[in-house]
Amino acid sequence: MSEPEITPDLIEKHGITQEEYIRIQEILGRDPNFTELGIFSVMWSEHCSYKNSKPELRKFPTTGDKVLVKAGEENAGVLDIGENMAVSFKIESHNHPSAVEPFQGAATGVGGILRDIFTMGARPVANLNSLRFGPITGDSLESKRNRMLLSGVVKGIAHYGNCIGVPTVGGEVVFDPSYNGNPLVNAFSLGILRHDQIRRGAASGVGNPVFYVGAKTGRDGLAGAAFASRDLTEESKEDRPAVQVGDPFMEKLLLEACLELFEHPEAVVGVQDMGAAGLTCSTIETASRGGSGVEVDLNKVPQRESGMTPYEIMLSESQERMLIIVKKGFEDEVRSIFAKWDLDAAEIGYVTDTGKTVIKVGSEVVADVPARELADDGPVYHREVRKPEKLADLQTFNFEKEIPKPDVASCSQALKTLLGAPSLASKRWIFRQYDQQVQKNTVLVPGSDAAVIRVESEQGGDSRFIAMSADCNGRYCALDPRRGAMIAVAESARNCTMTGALPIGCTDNLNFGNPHDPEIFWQFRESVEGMAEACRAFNTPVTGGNVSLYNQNPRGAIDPTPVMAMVGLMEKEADITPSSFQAAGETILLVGGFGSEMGASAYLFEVLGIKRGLPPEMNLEKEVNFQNSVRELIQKGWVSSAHDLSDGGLAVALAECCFDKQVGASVNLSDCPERMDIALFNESQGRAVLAVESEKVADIQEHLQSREIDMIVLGITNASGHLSIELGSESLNCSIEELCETYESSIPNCMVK
Amino acid sequence: MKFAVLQFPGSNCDQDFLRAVRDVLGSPARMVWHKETEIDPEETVLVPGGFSYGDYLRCGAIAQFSPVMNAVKVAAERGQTILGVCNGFQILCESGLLPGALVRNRDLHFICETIHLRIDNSRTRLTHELKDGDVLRIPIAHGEGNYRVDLETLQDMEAHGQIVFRYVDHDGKDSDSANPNGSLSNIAGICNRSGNVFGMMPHPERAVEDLLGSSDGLKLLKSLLSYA
Amino acid sequence: MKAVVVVTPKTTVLDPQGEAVRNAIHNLGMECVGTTRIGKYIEMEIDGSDLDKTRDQLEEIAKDLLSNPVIEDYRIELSAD
Amino acid sequence: MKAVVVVTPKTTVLDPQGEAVRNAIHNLGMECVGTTRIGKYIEMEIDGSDLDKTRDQLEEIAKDLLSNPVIEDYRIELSAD
Ligand SMILES: Nc1ncnc2c1ncn2[C@@H]1O[C@H](COP(=O)(O)OP(=O)(O)O)[C@@H](O)[C@H]1O
Ligand SMILES: [Mg+2]
Repeated sequence: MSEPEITPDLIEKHGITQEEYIRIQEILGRDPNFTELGIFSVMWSEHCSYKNSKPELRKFPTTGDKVLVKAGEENAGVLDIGENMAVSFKIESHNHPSAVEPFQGAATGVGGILRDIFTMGARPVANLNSLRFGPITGDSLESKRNRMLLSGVVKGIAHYGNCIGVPTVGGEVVFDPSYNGNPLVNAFSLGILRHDQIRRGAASGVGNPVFYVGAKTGRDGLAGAAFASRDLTEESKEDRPAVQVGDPFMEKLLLEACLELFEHPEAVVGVQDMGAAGLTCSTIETASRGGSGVEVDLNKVPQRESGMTPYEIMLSESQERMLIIVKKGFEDEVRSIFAKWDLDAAEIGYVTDTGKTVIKVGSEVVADVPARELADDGPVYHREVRKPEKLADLQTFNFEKEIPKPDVASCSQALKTLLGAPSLASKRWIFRQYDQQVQKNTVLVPGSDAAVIRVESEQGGDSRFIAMSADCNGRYCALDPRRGAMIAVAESARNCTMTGALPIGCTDNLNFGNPHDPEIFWQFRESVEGMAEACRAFNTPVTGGNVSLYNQNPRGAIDPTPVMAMVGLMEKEADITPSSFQAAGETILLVGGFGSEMGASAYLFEVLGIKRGLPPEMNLEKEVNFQNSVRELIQKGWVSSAHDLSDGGLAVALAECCFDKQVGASVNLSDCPERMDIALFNESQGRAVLAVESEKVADIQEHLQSREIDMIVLGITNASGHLSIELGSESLNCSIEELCETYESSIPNCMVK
Repeated sequence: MKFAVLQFPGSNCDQDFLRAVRDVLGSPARMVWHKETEIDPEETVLVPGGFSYGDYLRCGAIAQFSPVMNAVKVAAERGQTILGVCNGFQILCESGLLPGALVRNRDLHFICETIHLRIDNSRTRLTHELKDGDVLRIPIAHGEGNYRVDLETLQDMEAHGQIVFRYVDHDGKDSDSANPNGSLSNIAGICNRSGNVFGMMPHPERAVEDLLGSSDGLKLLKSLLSYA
Repeated sequence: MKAVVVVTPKTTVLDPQGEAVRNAIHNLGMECVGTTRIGKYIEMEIDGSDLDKTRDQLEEIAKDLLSNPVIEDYRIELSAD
Repeated sequence: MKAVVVVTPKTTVLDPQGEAVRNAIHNLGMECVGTTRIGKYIEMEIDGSDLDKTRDQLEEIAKDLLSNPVIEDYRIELSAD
């Protein structure tokens, strides 16, 4: 077999720098061959090695008394939730594949994150998704393209999740021009397992067989490397798709077969999914974690296409495959379980004690590389940072000076504009396409602050409940990445808190532009530090995450988008609290004060077209105290509904509270010292609207006073069919049906175009 | 009476159905793997939702040839009760046990939401604990639930009380806006001429606990139980 | 041998997908497109050389599996290469 | 005029649907069926008579709307009747 010669050009095309190549020569004690070069290039890519981000990621808190498996140790972290049960969860991006083929890109994103979860031994029970697109309103080519992307991505997520039978219970979607041409698709999955079911991804026990299970290997996902193999097969790049096609049916079989196999812990030594860099990454990581070696024969790898080279097999990113290290003597058990599910289970090699990953074709060695060095001794870069020059100017914005005071009519119009802005409007068009209820544990469906699912005890105890929410305000992060990232943590925790849950841990997806640009790397570092500080304040360790860099379009980088997905725990069913008003005749409270900050707000952006100012202040101590206090009120059984204030401030929150059960509200903001537009739309943090029985108001007041938290009695829910807000001598009065129509029809109206 | 819940590769409501009839209804129940070839004469067969064989080609097209479907046909001929829900409904249509076919939803989207369902024939094994015109709240979750049948067959089905459920608004009217998927005549569920094979798109097994939004589905499952 | 089975929705049956595609084509400015119907194009490589026998077998498969006679028609093309 | 656009998955791209159908055909006893790929068959009625212009327009539509060149190929057949 003739392989291309290793030339400087070939090395460069693999994205390997001069210094990195020298490092490779040191590690091997010789020049790499072509296959080995490919192996190094994927293992040392940003995607696998985090070479640009690692030093920053070390700043995240990762430990805590609930942490059973820490970030970075395995495919996903695991947290204790009591009753001998645990949750494993993680978020992952599929931004670039989704830009090219939205349906398959998003679908395989979901498939990939699901594999991370069941590799841990957990059954996936809930998915979230966090999405960003350019604007979908209007008739420009760009917005048509954005609508196509949104439509394809949602269909892809639905296709995979619905088919495999994991409910998609929530998420977030934001539209902003910075995502034109570079949509973000971040998929989150959460699984549950007993403590004794936790699986590890280590290859240990010399002589133990290595099994390959699942789909056959094809030339999927090789386009990035196609240049290099073109000489080999004379095929054009066209025939080498970068985008893989997902097969959720295959994954469902793989999931069931794996979980059935894991019921026999004595048979399984280690498990590793084949994600990015497939066979390369899985053989090297299992060997590295086990402090062992692995030897495999590529002739035994099930192949979908003929004539694949070792390079192609090792670098293929075919989906729905796993590597399983089996205890010697249990081979037949494994084969029979996979046969039951009509799946390939091929014994492709065995564990050694050489510390090396050795790849053979029959008896010929085609690659021989030290596992631990490849996995752990990759390059690490400390990138240059520089605060963006124009930032100070963007942050300077005096709202009251620059924006003339509006009248009630224009505030009322602004409320409609906000509710009808696709970023704030109802996401029903999206989540209606997701099966939200399969597995029958979804208690709070999309539309509430956080989704809540039930986890039944396997020991006959009471069920527990898990809340989860994914959040990030990219506009805040663009204007102050540190503060914006803190707010992402605070908001996702707040959403969990509103349902009655205690945040216990989180996973993050850091979506940024090109890290070689010092201004971008400054955003990255600021965001990580902000997130880390906030996670410490909430005592929510980061159990894992994902970094996606190089999110750019020709006009520049995306707004920094560090997405935070928070997971919360509730021990009592009675604590589960909806976000919308449940009945007429309840007292409406505003907890946390009137607020006043308008910088970077949705009002500025969606109504006035301005993206400036400083995002609201985030006092972590205050925020944590606020959330703890609201949770205490909920646990005392005093709260009928709780909804936090975020985009669009109080007015939008009140309207949202009215929609679900079509409950009216009459509130009085006359005591607010601020201008009417500020009173209605400011986004000061740490605030919520609660509905409570009127007899409880005094107790609540006392409780909040003792916690030094402001509480304002705003008004009362009613059956008027209207939301009316008194503002001094004037009042704003809107039909709920009309507001709801604006809120519900916004995205559907865009999408029929 | 026992419940037998079929399990095809790609079924994903099989466990949900089992939990509904075994844990909530408290009836004996077992899973039946698609390669099995026997169904007991006293069993009521539940064909669950999901994406059997990935729903490739057409929903239910490949599953109709699973070995267990021969046993289901025998059971149907013996007069045993068979209920297909969602993908189960599609499989029963594909295998010819029920008339008609289910095609892509009118708006081409998968739709998951809780809808209102009217009982249009309360004299069946599945509905005898309810009254004609009763309205239930039950979730749907499907991409291909648009029921199609030729007009002649439809009239025949009407005449024989085979239209068991229709999509309605909350007042019980079968308006076009209450039709989530474009089904002919708002049809949500049917039975065969002998009244022992049922198919419906809504998921009664998902509506068995108030905590999860509705327990109306229980009324249907209880009917099955008390018929036997 | 090579076989192609083309499965198309019956003309009497509503084809929402075809409708949607026609609308999308109109939006792209090609107004002259009328009725649009979307079917399946199933391509198979087949071992053997007995065209007649294969055609008979394919008829069965197309009727039972590849199409649903309630809503679809099918057509078989079989070639020796 | 009548146009048919046939959109098929690229040969190197995984076609899970084709795989599943091939397995089902084998189970029905027709083992001689090999690689099976499933595409879309889009039939359109078209007003007008300018074959060349229509073909150009269809090319655009097929490339931009009816297929994604990253994973699919297409073929256009146009006839005057
Ligand atoms: N992509 C999505 N998938 C599923 N649900 C979504 C998606 N986007 C938004 N939602 C749901 O819509 C509701 C409102 O979302 P959002 O406005 O982001 O809430 P909040 O302001 O409380 O964070 C939430 O329940 C959320 O889960
Ligand atoms: Mg919220």
